[in-house]
Amino acid sequence: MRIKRLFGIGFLPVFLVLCIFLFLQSDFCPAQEVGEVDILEESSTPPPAAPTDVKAVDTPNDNGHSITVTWTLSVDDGAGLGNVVSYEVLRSDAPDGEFEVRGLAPAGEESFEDKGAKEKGDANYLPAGVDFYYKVRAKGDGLFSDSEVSAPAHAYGQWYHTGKTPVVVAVLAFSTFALVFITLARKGKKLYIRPLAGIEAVDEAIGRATEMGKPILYILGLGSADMIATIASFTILSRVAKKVADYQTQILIPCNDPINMAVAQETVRAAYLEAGRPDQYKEENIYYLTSMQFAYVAGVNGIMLREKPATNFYLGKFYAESLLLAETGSLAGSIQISGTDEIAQIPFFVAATDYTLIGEELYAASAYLGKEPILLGTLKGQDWGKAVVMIALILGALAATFNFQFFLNLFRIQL
Amino acid sequence: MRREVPLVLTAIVGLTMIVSHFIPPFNILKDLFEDWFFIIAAFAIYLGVLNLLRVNADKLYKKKPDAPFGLVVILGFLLITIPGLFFSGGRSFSDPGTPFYYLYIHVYYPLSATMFALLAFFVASASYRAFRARNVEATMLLVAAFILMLGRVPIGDWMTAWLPEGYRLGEWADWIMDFPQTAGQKAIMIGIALGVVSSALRVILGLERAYMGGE
Amino acid sequence: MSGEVVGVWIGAILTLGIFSFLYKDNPFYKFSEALFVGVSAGYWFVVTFWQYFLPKLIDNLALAYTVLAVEGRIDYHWVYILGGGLGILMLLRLFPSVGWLSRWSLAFIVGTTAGLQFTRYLESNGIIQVKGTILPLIVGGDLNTTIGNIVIVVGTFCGLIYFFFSKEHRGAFGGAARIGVWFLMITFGALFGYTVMSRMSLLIGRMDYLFSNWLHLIG
Amino acid sequence: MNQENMQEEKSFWEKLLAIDRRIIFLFIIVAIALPLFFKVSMRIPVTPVAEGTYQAIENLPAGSKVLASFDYDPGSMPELQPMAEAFFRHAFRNDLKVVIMGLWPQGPLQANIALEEVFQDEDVKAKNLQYGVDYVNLGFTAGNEVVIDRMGHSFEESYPRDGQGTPLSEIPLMRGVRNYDNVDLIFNLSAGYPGTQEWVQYAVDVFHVKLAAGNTAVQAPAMYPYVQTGQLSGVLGGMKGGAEYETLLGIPGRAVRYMFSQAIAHAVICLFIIIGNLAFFSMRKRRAS
Repeated sequence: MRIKRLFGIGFLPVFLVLCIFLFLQSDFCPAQEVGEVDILEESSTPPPAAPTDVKAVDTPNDNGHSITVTWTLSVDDGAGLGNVVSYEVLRSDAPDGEFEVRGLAPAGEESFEDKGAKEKGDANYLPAGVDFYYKVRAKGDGLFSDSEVSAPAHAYGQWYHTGKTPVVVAVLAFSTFALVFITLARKGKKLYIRPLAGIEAVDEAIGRATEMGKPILYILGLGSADMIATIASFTILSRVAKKVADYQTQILIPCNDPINMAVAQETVRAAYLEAGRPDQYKEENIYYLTSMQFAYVAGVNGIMLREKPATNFYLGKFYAESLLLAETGSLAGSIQISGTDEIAQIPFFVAATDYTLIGEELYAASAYLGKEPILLGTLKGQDWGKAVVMIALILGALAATFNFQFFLNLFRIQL
Repeated sequence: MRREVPLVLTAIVGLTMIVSHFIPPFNILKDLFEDWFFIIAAFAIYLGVLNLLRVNADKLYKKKPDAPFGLVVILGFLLITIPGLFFSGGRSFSDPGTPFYYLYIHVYYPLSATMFALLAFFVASASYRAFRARNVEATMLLVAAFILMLGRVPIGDWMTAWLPEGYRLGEWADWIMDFPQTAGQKAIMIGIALGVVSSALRVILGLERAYMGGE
Repeated sequence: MSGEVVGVWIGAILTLGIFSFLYKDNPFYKFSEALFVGVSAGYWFVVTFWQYFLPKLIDNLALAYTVLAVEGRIDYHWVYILGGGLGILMLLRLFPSVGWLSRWSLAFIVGTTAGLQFTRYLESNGIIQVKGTILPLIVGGDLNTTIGNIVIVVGTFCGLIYFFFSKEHRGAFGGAARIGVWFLMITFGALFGYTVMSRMSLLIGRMDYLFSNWLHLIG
Repeated sequence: MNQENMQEEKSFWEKLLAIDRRIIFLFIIVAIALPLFFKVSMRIPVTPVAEGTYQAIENLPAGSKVLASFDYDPGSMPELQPMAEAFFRHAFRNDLKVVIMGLWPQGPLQANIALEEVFQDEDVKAKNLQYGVDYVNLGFTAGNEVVIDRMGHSFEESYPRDGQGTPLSEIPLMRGVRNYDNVDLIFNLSAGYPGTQEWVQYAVDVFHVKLAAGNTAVQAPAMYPYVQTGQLSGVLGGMKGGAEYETLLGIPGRAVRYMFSQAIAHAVICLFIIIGNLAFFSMRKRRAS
């Protein structure tokens, strides 16, 4: 404890000085705009004809700060002289003002999105609500010609993204399912839940560790708290930790991410408290190893061979390290329960561990282990969601076979 | 304060993020929150590093049997951080030619690539242990793996050279990847989407709150 | 000996250290492992500092300060102070008496993730996948695609049945779930076999490093 | 007697099932390491997409200039380095001039590593190639696809000097090379972004230059559509693509050797699976009877 505090107090001022020093040393400079020089050459061949019908409008479904420019191709693009190489889009705040190049579109393109930054002070700032004028330059072989200047246009933000309606409908539908079944569960309606082998094995696995007097190893995966699989793993950890506290076994959690370490510490502490054994909680068993994938594996493999845990849990986000961990664990003779939503890694867990929670089962696990009716209600909601998807699947296949375009359009999402 | 503030904060931030998907002006918050996330992570790394150094310093201090290796961890850490922070040209620290780059190429990279390469051995031992035609399900897994393994190297095509073109092992492998594999993958993906939605909802509604700790 | 040659020797020795793990745990592996953990933690620390801490926090605040000093107005970038504040709350974990404040930062992170992934998964893993499964069951004149499309639609349908939690797998429903499991098993087998190739490539790459770059046994 | 025999046999299968995994590891090491020492030229079926890349280079007349962009890092070495070596062998054999560059910081270094290897060849040595005349390494420039676009106007804008600091105007090979109009082919080795896709979109589509590529196995299938439309002459996919290239070239090198290891290793794994299952079934049969 003393070492920890010493580190903490001594560290902060050192850290601040370090930051200031490093900042001064670093070459801070805002992004530089790179100008482009066009080489004009005297030539006997005529320049490509200018594009026509240049229009500028606000880009729909955004938060402002973007204008879309469209034009009709130059007659020399692909046909005529055929010497158009690209189009340059230029912008000015006055029709007769100075035009600056905003971007480039290859020949054959008929539109360009002039995307600006939304922060004042940024070199690329494009204010909303200010009128701009555009022209389009057809370029080829060092020669160019400009279109007429467009009518003014300004960018403005929209309050609803029209392309996302299917997502809104889905969000509302699934939230409703979940809420309805949570309410029903609160009222005491009994819900049937089919048994899952991986979940049933949890108690047995913890019991085995107690009998053998060996610790349990819990791996949260390679994800950080920015992944739902990791958060799902935290919720499972809280159930597992409570059982571990009940059985009075030790749980080891080497973490690959300091935030995961902090959350895991909070979770396990709370679980021990809930089990009525806060004195048994050992924070030093939940520690940071390293954030780099294979170094983390090397470290965990070492722990497995030296501590010989009775049971290993691998729940969360896993990548190529899945099999390295699972095979070493089986070498060390541990019972292993795994689960991930990373599809490419599920096969390795299926092959090398004793029980595997496949995809959605990982997300259902904490509800299964908690056995609280409210959480089970959300599972029932999930099933209703699946039923809707399956109906859509069948109807969709029929619609596609008989070419009912209307149905297909229901799923159109604009990104 | 200890329990309520975090729960309310989770709910507000979560709902804001959901809504920002449909309301373009909220995008600015999405970007901002993602930046904050990185900032928090950048601070958290100090927690992690201190924890690592403390655990290993403890090994030395208490003269545990693996104390020398604790020292190696600490020295390894200093070996790369000191040049990386002070002697590798500031922000261009990872450019070829800097000491940081040298350590990356000659220490970090070989270790990492070798650890990754151990997979080849474990793929073999896992196949031997697990690929048994115990029942129909296991047999299907086995057969699919077999076809893909042989179909991706020239052996597969030699073995089936007597078949007409278009029906050789390589083509079977492609067919399995294109159709049944796609179907299985889609089913898992859709299931995951529903699982994520339901888990996220439980977190935002505060039904799962264990990770917030006790009093 | 040039730096490059020394580097190859270091790399080769560490490579052997990791490989020795295949025989059994030994001091040589322990050394390589400890060095690896230390160096990689340091690597990540340095990268985080230069690529996240500095650009995301300090640069933004410096920009805000520059605007204030030069133009005398309060800039949007000052909001990054809040992000920095949440970061500092994390560091309070070092002091047990105020450590609970770090839960605010954790709550912020968990909330952001839950909200962001909610819509992201629903859109890209849900709706877009369903849309991709909407395939014509009969394609005139193309037997291969016809069979393939039927396989995809039936496989996805049965696979989803397997994932039902609140219904017993019995009767016709159980039969469909069983077919679903078959599809999942074929998927797993195929993905396993598919990956074997790239895993072997990695080992070949390492072996070649040892034999050519280090020992020069292979020309 | 009979009973004793049975017991012995039983224990054989049992032993086989519980085989120490170190024995399996040993087999894998041998299966991979041994073939590396043999110069076996395995017959490798060549796919049309790989042939496209080979033909694009093969069809260039002697003295043509090829711009080679190395867009990968050491992580993709096992897959892309054999292609790099085969490319240089091919180019020097056909007396092509090579301009090396990189959109990834480590790319041009990978090119140098490959060159060192290729210069060991007797045939290449005999040509007495000179830096600045037969090949040049421009180095790395930051800016991703913007670099590609700017080079369409002028190489000098993105690369005022080569990797060694010599101004381009003083390099004999670069005399008369202003932009893509003055090179005959772009060859790109890519492991992600920026890479082949960017070269197609910003160089081929805009400046109508010819492009051939080699990619990692993961990325290659995504490039097939470009080959189909002709925007890309061909693409080599992963280690197998490298082996195909070497086969076409008639100089079996690393990739063919690698492929031999790969095939043997796959066969060994399959053999182990078969043995495991034989043991499993004979055990079960015995138990049933």
